[in-house]
Amino acid sequence: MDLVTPVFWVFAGWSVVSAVLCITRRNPISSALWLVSTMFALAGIYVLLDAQFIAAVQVIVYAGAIMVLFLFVIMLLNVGDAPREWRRWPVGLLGVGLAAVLGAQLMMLGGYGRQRLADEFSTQPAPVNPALVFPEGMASAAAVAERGVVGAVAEPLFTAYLIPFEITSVLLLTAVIGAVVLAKKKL
Amino acid sequence: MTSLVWLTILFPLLGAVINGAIAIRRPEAKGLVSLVGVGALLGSFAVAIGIFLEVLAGDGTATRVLLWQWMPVTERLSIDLTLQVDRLSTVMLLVITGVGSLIHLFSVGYMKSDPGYARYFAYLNLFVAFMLVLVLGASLPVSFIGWEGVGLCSYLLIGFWYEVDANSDAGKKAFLANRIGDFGVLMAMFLLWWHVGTLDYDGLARQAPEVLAYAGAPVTLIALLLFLGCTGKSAQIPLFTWLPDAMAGPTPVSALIHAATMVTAGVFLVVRTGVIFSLAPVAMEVVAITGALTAFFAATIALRQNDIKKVLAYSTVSQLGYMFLAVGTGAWAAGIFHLVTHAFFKALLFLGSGSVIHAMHHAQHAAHAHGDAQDMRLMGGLRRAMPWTFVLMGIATLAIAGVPPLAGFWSKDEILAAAFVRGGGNTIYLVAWGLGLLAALMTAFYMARLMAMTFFGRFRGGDTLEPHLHEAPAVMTGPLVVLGLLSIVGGVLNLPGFAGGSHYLAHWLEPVTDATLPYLDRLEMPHGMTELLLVGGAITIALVGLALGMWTTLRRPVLTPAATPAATGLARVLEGKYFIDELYQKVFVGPTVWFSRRVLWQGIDQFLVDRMGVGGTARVAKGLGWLGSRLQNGHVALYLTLFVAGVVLLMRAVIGGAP
Amino acid sequence: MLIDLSSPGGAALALLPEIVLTGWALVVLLVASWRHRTAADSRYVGILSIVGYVLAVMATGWLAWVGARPEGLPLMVALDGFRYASHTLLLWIGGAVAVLSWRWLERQGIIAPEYYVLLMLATVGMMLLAGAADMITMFLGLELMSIAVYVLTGYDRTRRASAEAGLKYFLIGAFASGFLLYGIALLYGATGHFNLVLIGAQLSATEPTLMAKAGLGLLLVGFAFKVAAVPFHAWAPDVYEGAPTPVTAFMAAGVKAAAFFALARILAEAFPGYVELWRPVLAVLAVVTILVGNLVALAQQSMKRMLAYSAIAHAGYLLIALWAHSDRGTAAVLIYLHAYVITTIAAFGILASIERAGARTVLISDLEGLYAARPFAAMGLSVCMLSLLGFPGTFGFIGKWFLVAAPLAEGELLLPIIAMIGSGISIGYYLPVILAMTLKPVRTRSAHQTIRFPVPAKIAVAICVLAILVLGVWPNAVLDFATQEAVQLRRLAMPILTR
Amino acid sequence: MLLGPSLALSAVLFTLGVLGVLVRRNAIVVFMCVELMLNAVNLSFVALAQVHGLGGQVMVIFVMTVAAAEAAVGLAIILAIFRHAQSVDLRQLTLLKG
Repeated sequence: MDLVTPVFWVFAGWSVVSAVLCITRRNPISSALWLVSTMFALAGIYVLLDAQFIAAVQVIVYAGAIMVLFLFVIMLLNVGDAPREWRRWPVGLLGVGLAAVLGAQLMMLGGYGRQRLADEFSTQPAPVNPALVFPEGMASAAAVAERGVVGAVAEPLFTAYLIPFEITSVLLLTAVIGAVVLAKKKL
Repeated sequence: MTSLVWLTILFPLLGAVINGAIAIRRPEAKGLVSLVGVGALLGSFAVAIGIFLEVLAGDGTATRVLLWQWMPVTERLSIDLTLQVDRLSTVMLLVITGVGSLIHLFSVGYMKSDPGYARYFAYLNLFVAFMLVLVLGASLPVSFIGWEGVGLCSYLLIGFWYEVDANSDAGKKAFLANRIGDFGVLMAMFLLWWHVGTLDYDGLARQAPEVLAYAGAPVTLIALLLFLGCTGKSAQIPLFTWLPDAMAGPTPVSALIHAATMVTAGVFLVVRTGVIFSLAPVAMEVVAITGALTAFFAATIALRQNDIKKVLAYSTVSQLGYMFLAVGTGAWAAGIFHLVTHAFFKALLFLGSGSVIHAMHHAQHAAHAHGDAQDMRLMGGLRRAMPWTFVLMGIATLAIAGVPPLAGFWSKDEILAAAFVRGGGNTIYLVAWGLGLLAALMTAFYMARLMAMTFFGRFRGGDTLEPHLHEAPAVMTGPLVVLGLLSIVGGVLNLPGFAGGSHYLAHWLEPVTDATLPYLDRLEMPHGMTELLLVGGAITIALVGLALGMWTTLRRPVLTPAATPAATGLARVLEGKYFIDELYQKVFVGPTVWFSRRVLWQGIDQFLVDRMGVGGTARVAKGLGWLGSRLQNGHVALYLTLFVAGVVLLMRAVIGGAP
Repeated sequence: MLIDLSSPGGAALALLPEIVLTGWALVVLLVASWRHRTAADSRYVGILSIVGYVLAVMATGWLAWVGARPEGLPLMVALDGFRYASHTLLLWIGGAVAVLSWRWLERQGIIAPEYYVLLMLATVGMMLLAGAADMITMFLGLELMSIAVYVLTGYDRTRRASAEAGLKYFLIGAFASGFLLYGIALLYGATGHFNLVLIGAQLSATEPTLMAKAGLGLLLVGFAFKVAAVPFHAWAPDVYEGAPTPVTAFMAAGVKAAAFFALARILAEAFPGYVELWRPVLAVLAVVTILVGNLVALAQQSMKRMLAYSAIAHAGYLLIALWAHSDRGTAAVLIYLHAYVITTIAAFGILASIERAGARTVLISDLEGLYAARPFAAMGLSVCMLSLLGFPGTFGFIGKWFLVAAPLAEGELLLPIIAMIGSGISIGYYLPVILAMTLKPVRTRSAHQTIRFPVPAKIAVAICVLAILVLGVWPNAVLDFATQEAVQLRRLAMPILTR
Repeated sequence: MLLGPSLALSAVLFTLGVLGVLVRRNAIVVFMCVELMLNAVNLSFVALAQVHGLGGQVMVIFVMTVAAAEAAVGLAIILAIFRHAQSVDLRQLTLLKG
């Protein structure tokens, strides 16, 4: 019996409920905590989707580090419940309507299964050797089986994606400089 | 010499740069400014004469002087900065540099006490440079540089006395009207590029007939778009309203830009692209009838103006109408002929009026009086104080009215004869001819009225002013004399057969205009009796108009603006005697003037064009802009909502089928 | 010279300009961290940073000179004339903004030399965005640029307007990159690739699929935001007004140019098979953007806001050239961006010199009588306005000409007409600026007495103004380069796509 | 495999993030909703990586890095505006308009 599907739906329900609570709670701290909850649910789904390393990083970096930063700032600013947190009705209603339409458009993607994707995929001979691009064509599960949980991601990260990897270091440096410049009390 | 044609542009350009520098650093160095400003023009004129002599000796083939590659668009189409010296551009070159030199010289006296002297000459020189680019350009885009440039200079010079807000508004209006026209020219250029694949005048003349079907929709559209540009630049219906307003600038500017050169650029362009027009008979009819209507209605408006420069402004619009009537009938040479003679006598009229205004202004200044120096109701009897000006303006008046043997007679007669001949096969041209004839009558009338109000009768500006009225200095009357001579003898350029000439200008221009012959029936000018009848009729009309104008104006005292209209019993009785006059007034002049004033001027020009058209569009646009600005209320929520609405619509367009 | 991009050495060579600039930025950061207390320190760091741009331009020039081309498929970064052309322009923008900021910052009381470091890193981001051959590199470049520019926008912390502008830009920017990222994910799903050429190959081989279409749409949203196309434009006027003026120049010129370079590359390399899908979208965006940008600009009183809306309108014109989807269109984008960028930098440079410390934003009426007091500044600004207007004889006219010619060559008439109508409306707001400067008297005696125009900024602006005029009548070098060298997007991608 | 359900869940979460951005007034909460959107996209990447290989997972790592960088800068900007306005209510930040 396949256990993955029911577990997936449990996590999916958890994440959606948490997300709804995140955007409806008036207290920013509650919102932040519900967002953390959503991230945990997503981490669970990642495990089901053969992305164990990503799941770990999601918990450690995203839910752990980034959201703590959020909580920290919320506490620092000490902004409590807003007396009227919701946008005024006309704008708010318009927002709900627009989001609903957008959601309906994006939901059409839910009709994709493995078969449909494969059907739509061109079976023409690849124009160049894929190995030149990155060692893909190897699906997540196979890669994990061959190189282990960490190695599966690390391999491409440090070979094919070396340039973007280096760019992220510059990106983080920029963010640090920017945050320091902006947040310092006195320059 | 021909290869040095770029010198004619370089001199004024350098003059503009140097004078501009002087305007910034040492605006008080007026002697130097005059030297540079006038010298640049004289230099250009000298080169122009050299070129003219060379072209005179040549066989009429065009010389193209490549300066450098400008826009190598594709292998097929490369737009170069090339100047074209042929017989047409030589004529324009001579007129612009010649009349330009005289007007520059006149300005030395006229603008002497103006604080913006150096700036004025810088603009004026720049204008000449752009004007020369316009006429010398060998392709539409090169001419377009000049086309836009003269518009800019004109706008700067109209708003030259910027202390008055109305002036800068007039400048803005001129720029706007011009830009509406420029839209037409640009569109025409792109369409030509699209259809024909070249924008060289040479290439167009050769390739356009092969590509564009005779009387087809594309060529008609292109010609009409080009003509839209011409109506903007040359102040024709419906874009004529800016020109009278443009008189806010200094008078020599009016003479140079708004009478002699820039406003004739439209006529020049039609002749230059004559092949295109000749391929589109409908467009030709539109040009002719628009010209005739403009000639007629501008003349009716001029009948009742009291501002001396406004009369001349409407008169210019009217005369430009004649030129378009000429080119619309395919009488290219006649159009250019009238352009040249008009440059002479209208420049003379404007400079003469400038001299009058100058005198009035100085007299008011000396007598510490205030008043409108341009209102003819405050003038009168000036012939005693200003004999030179009086005689010279008289010559110009006879010339514009069409009294032989002065220059204007020959050119106007040529145009009307051409329209009459075309009218034989096409009623539209006959209507145009009739309108032209009536306009000729009114031209004589309002010019006589202008002369009478200004120079005859007694002085109405007040006794304190009268002793201070003086003739202008020699530096101003000198150019007037030259222009006066040209106005008298200018007709020899293109004397018809019966007067002993041989249509010299028409033959001279043949290398340029012959390309249109296959698509345009050759105009068989009338001979013998018909010709003499036409000529006789024209002379009669001119003389009658002049006499009527003099008579109706001088018959009773001109009322100053302050004086209350006298309507006592005796006056009424006396007026009853002038039954014919009244009839004329009531039946003919009255309704026409009423129509032109109420409907055309106040209704169409001021209300429709100004308020609804130019002003209205501007206001609607501003209103929409204001609305958009209000939407920008600073709320991120609104911005984000707008954003997501955009996303939804965009996704709907891309995915399709989805909600 | 063929470069093997799959080897680390080859990648380093291909990224030489970025690496040089990043390395120099680190050097400058070190210096800035030791010397960041006085105005003199700030000036010193500013001069030092300009050296970095010069070095990076030299590196780009070297790559172009040796004719570096990828061995096989361009991985991560493109190696073609288009990239070198865009890099030169972007580096030039970065350098010019550094020059304009020099002394301006100190005058406004902003003494934090990290500014120049962020400027350099933002330039690196722009270069990566414009030169990326891969969605990942492109996304990271975009984020690098954005994050640096968020900070720069809010850099003048003493003014609330600057902080508010930073926040608005940040929130809407992060929101937009969410959409962009979603688009990348869907394209990845539809094709299995991040590489632009491979995506193009895969998409050309199949009928348009839902996932790819949705991906294209979301990607377009992300870029429409960056180029400030209506209706994704609403942030631009507020942010342009609030940001420090040199940063506004950087955004109006650099961010917009980089985004357009990237969009041109994406549409040419990844979506040639989807032309029928994105063309109408671009057409509608262009029309709406031109009309809204020009009309709302009419109602503006503040120079910065007016230029912001004018920048929106210019994005609309550029979309028309992209619509053409031809070599001529790509050349038009290059030429028009050059014209627009040079003009924008000059205009904001002059504007920055007019601003006083702590004063409100410069209104158009504040410029009255500038000609009498500061003739050269007034003439320079007039030339800029005329160039933006597309007046013949200025570089702007050449740009507009090519822009309008590109869709015309494809047989499209409506878009050029809309562009010209928009350009006609724009007289209504460019002209009053010239009018105010030249034809109106000075309002008060003290007006224009506080203008401070440092010599380097003066030189930079003078070069720009001269370039506008000279290139207006003699643009051959630029045109040749754009039409022959730089239009290599399709030429390099096509052989791979059609195989 | 669960490709379709994952993509659908991703769409739902993304929409919820958009909705949150549209209706909330607190700048920090709005930013958190943006983070929710990024998380939703990450789910898509991971789901698609099952089919296409590990590129998608690598991209998730990059997205997390970007999110971290954005968080650092964004929160610093929010701090800066709080110093001026004593509030992070977006409705009160309308100094720039027109």
